[in-house]
Amino acid sequence: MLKKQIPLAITFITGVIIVITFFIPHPPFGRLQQDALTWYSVIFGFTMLLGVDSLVRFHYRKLRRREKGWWFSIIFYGGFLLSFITGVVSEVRFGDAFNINSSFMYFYNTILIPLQSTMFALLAFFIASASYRAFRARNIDATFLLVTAVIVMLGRVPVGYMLWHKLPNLTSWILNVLQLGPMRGIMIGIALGTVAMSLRLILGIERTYLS
Amino acid sequence: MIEALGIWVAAGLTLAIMSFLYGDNPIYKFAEHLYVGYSAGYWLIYTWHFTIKLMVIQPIAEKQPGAIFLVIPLFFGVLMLTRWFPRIAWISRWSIAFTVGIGAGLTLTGAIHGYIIPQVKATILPLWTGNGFSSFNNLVIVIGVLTTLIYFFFSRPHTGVLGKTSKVGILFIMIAFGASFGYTVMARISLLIGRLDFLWSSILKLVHFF
Amino acid sequence: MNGENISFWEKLGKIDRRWIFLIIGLVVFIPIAFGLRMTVHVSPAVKSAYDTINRLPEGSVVMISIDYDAASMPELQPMLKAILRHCFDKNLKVILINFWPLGLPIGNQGLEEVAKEYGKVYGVDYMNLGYRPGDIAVMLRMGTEIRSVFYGDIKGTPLDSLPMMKNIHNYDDIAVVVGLEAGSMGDYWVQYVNARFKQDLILGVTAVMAAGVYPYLQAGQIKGLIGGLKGAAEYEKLVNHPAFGHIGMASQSWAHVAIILFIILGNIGYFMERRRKRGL
Amino acid sequence: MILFILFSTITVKAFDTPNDGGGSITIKAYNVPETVKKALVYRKTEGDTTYTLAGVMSILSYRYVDADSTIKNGKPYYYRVDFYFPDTVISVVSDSPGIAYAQWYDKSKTSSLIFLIVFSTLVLVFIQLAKKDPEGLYIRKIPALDAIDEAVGRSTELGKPTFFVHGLLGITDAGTLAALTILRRVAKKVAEYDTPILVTNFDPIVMTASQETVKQAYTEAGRPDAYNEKNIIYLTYEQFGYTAGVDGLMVREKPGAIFLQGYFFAESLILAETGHSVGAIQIAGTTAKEQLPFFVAACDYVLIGEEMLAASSYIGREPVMLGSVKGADWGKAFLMGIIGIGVVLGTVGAILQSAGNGALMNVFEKILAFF
Repeated sequence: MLKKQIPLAITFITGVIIVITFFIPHPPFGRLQQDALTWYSVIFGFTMLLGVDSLVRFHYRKLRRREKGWWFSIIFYGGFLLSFITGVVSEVRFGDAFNINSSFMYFYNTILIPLQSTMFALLAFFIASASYRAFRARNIDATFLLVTAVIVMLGRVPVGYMLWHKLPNLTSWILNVLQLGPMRGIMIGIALGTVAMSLRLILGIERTYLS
Repeated sequence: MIEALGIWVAAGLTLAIMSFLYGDNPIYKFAEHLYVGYSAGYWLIYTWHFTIKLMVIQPIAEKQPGAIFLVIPLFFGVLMLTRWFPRIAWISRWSIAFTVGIGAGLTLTGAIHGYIIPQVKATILPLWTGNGFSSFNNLVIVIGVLTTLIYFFFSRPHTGVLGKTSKVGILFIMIAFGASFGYTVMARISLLIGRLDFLWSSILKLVHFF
Repeated sequence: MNGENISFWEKLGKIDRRWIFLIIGLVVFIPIAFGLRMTVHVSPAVKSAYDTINRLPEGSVVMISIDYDAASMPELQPMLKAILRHCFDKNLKVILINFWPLGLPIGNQGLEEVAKEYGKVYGVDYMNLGYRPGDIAVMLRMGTEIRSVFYGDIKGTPLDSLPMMKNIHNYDDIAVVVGLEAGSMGDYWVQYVNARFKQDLILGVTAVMAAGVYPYLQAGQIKGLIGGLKGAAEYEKLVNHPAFGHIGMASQSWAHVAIILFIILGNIGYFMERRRKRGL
Repeated sequence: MILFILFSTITVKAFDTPNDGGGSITIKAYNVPETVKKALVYRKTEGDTTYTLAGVMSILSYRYVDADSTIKNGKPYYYRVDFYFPDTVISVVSDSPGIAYAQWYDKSKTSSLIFLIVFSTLVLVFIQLAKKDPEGLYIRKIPALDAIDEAVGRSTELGKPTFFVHGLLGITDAGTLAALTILRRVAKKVAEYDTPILVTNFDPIVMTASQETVKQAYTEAGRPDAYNEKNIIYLTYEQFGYTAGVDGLMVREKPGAIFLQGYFFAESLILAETGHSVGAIQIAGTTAKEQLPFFVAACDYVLIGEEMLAASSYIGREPVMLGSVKGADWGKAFLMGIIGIGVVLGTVGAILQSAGNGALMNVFEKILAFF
């Protein structure tokens, strides 16, 4: 059937071509993997319109139905139009909205940077509350987690050195040796799982969004 | 004046986001909606400039070699937009299938060549290096990798020897998580230091301004 | 559950997390507001970075690469400022270059701020090349001629109309490159520019990246390594201008101690509760 | 005279750069004295009377890869390298011209090809075996996946919505695809219990795939009419903007169950802590190894790395899928075997070498170099 078989065929053909050309440096195949990434970005560019459309409608609905907190949707539109309009104007004026003198970049600096950095900085608080709540020696697994975290935390600041001058050395041994094995094991596992999953997708066994 | 206004806005937004720590409130809601709205518009412009303009329009306008192949993503990109028309929306699955195909192909080769081969190679370590301590370290690394991999065995019950080794594996995993957690604390605190310093110096500047 | 049986410790175990937020906020904020400082011990990796720049004769050119954006600013901006102070103090010439387009305004702001402190003149003592896409390709092409990639500076002024750029063409004319890194550009500086052009290199990186970059220092591929806020504080100490890094280290240490105390208190509460439950 | 002999031992070879798509010639110098300060490479081809500067040769590896855009395949190029000594400059010409070709097979990727063949064969063989004999298949318990039904159920009892929060990578990431499989299971349960769901997306392509997935799940549950595309929303393609938006939705809608699935970055902990504060059961899953510790600390259940990628087989329990998991396990055993043999070989080699016999160590190093 058109609705199911064609997508499966497209995934199969695309996947197989990309895998095979990985081993062929001869043009035009050698660049195919890079080109495929560009193609992906282009499709992404188009889909961005669908995404923004969904978001704009989400807030439009809230406004129209006067849902609770509807007037915040006006703020949403204000922010959206501010970046969109200054972006278009700067793109026309400088030929590049990302020119350092553009109004687009001015608002990037005054609005986006503080919002971004503050949101990121909230992590300092959450990392504290999470350690307080979760780092309890409930069982042997949790104790290992807790003890390693505390050692590494102390070993990275001057206070740790004052407590025990070998603590920084122990910390670097944990980081360079002890945790290396499991991290590598997790990574190899993920890579193997990825390969198996990609094979299932290419072969059409895994078809979450199709059938 | 413009500069002072900029500082006011930036400091105000910083406080607005921080107010979330106390709980949801109208000031946070304001900042959140502004953030989502502004950044959605920002990324639209970003995509236009760096993807559509630099990756599509420019190569075609300059008649770069291979620009003709851009027809392929343009075709699938337009098909994606069929989602706006419910009756033919199913065609957009072709585009999804195409991106999934690209993804599967790239991750398959990438995972093997970029992860599995180099990581396995790095784990093949001699357990005798002529130095007791570094020999011991190599042993710890090899055991860590193998027991962790055992933990990720799915098709057999974790009983007997398999069960015991996978228990060792999970302990190694917990150590790795603890180390990673503790290691990240420093960087996260640095971020807060940066933000509070900005806030404090803005306040000082504004006090000075008046 | 009987309310009277809940001891002080157990209440502590279930404390509203906003108290934790408040304490972390205060512990970080107080050193900043009162300018409290922590004594900083200079590590060999940072000393070596400092010495590399300190040995340069007056008029030498230092290129600083801004490879970060707002997210890593708290860690890398203090490094930028400390290094700029060192360069201007020694009358070295500075060229700024960017490989992260969004780091452009951040780097420029730091440069102008410190240049003003020392009364330096744009185009004579320092300049900013701006950003060109192409990463590795840009790095490699600068090996033959900077003008083959950068036709003008950040404002579009032709390079030849800036007095200091007259005799600067490629890496041969640059004494040291300092890469301030939040991502993979540092690896490229080492693998391409150091390996191919034997360019002297110093890297300043975020705390999370420091362990990964350390092997370059051991292998002699970089002359010095400044890691995280702590590294910035050490550099500040060396240039005798204790600033943000020093204050930051006090906040940092206190915050770590506070978090560890929380963990200990949480565990005491947990064990008290368990003991009571067993007792019942 | 002695100096001349010393310098004349420098030789320069130009040859086609191996394993590439053509248009590139490698120039390598041998027996270069350490006193060389700088080495410049010059190029000349048929019809040129003089050499032109091609680039600077690394004086660590004494190698230069000339990939100038003017180089054509099959045409001879002559090279001269000028070696700068503290007091003099010595020019050496390559003994034969270099000719660039494009190769049809990249030999440096042979180890990857072998592994790809072994692994695919194992997976395919076990899929076939599973089709023939679906009885003997087993998959170990993954508590986080068992908890899905419980979480959606509890959310329904409390009369609260269920949230599904996608990670930050696109559909080219295996973790995102695994998240879609989990979403399908969650959506099916939600449809059965007739409880509200909200799916937030960072990536618009993932949004379209999520819409298709949820639609399919509702159809499967026999309630296609209840599907509403508006519940699967895109927020913004800005890391912390997305975080701020999702946090806001969490504190206002107060979901009873939250699924954080996909590839996350630093925002992982902000999301998980906010989710915890509204009292939701949280089931996280990610292949981002740096973020796993935070999910482990803040969530009720976590799918660790590969567990997430096995989710589709675990949930579906179809023989074909379980067969592929078994095949992948054998692939894992194969790798562990290689590591084991390699380690033994290296250890014995190292011990023999310290006893004066380096033959085995040579074999070991050759094997490593092949990888």
